Amino acid sequence: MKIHVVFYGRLKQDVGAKTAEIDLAQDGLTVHDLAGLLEARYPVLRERLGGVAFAVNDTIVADDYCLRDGDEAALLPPVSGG
Amino acid sequence: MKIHVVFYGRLKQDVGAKTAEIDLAQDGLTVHDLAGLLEARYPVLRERLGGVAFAVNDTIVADDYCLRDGDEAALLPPVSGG
Amino acid sequence: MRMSRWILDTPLQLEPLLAETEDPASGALVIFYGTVRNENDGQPVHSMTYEAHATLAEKVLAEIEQEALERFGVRRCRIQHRIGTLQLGETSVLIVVRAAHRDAAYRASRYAIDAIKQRAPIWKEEHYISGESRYLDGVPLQQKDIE
Amino acid sequence: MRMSRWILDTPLQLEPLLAETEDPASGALVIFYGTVRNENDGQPVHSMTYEAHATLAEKVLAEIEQEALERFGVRRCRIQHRIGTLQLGETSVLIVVRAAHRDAAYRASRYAIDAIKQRAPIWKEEHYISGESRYLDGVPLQQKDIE
Repeated sequence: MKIHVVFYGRLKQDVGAKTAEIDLAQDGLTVHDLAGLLEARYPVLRERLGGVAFAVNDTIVADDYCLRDGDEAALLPPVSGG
Repeated sequence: MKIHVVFYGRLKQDVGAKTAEIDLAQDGLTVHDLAGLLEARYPVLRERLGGVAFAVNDTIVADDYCLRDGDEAALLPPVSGG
Repeated sequence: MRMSRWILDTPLQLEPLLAETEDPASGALVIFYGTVRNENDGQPVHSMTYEAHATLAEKVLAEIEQEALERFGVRRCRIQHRIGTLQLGETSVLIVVRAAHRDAAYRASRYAIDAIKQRAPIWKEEHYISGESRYLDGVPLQQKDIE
Repeated sequence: MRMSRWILDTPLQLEPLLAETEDPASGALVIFYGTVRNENDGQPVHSMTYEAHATLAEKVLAEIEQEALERFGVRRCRIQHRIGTLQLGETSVLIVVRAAHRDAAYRASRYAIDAIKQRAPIWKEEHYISGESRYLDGVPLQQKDIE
């Protein structure tokens, strides 16, 4: 399965990229699993992910949400709009 | 002494005039005295004056304020601006 | 009828007040418009006539502006009230407040409109679709409020 | 970058929102502008860049508008947030609320801006006169806030 990952706000700066692709042989990846994969790839995220929400296809989802092939997963750090 | 009286808001409607002149032989008229003279001239004011403030020369004054010849006394009913 | 910084007999305009109050240190701008609405207590309204004791009203509105600045620490406060006969939707009062942060701006704006309704020597007469007119009940002015 | 009813990458304009929300039954209009100010925590600010998760932000701003209508009984509520790089004094967020009476209008406006700051997926990066830039600390999004 392929997951398209998008980093927002300071995360984009932290990882040095706006997007990333996750490409796995197996299916059944949860958001929690995805977070683990991203931490492994970008160690800088370890201290960040505590305050980060995940949105899949424009909905904020829980840690146990099951990703599907082709999903877009957005990493949303603490917000500061207004 | 002469006092120029101006009626505001519904008082203008009540007495049927925007202004009135008070012309007296003696001096030393207080706002309280003026209210009495006006009630005598316009009985309709009796039920109104409880909520009315008096302004003399653009300052709201107390009942015992001593009027001077030529003063303008404005009768200000309860307000409803905004 | 006369024009001043506070009491006008022509339509109130936001743009000049925004220009007058421009301020790079303000991050919040709260604007309040009071407008003539189409009914009151269930009676269809046709229009509204506002009358002021203009010189005293100007003094009171200037005082309220000053109080807003001092009590809430906002950076700008300007108030204008219109007099004369207004049609539905027209603006009777306009308040512009600028502050570093939003909390002070909202509080000062709210303070200003509440104080205007309590203390400004202004009266309104509602004209109804029925043809009748009525002065609205109001708030008695207090000597201490103004001096 | 895209245009929508809620998220825009061009200067926010009051007039179209006033026209869109016109309402003869409203007697109170409260407008809030958030603007870029010239300092933060004592550091002189040069400009500010706003970024949004646009589709999610639009959903959230539309929800906040709806909540303002329902919770406070106001008659109109429109919110727009700008993205991109803004200069000092430019408007990042604009909220227009119309209600029959002022109390509801003020409360709904305040509710909307507070909710935006808590729940809208929008981030700002401050650029300082010194040449440095910094993402501001923010509020973690909660799943329940949005779903």
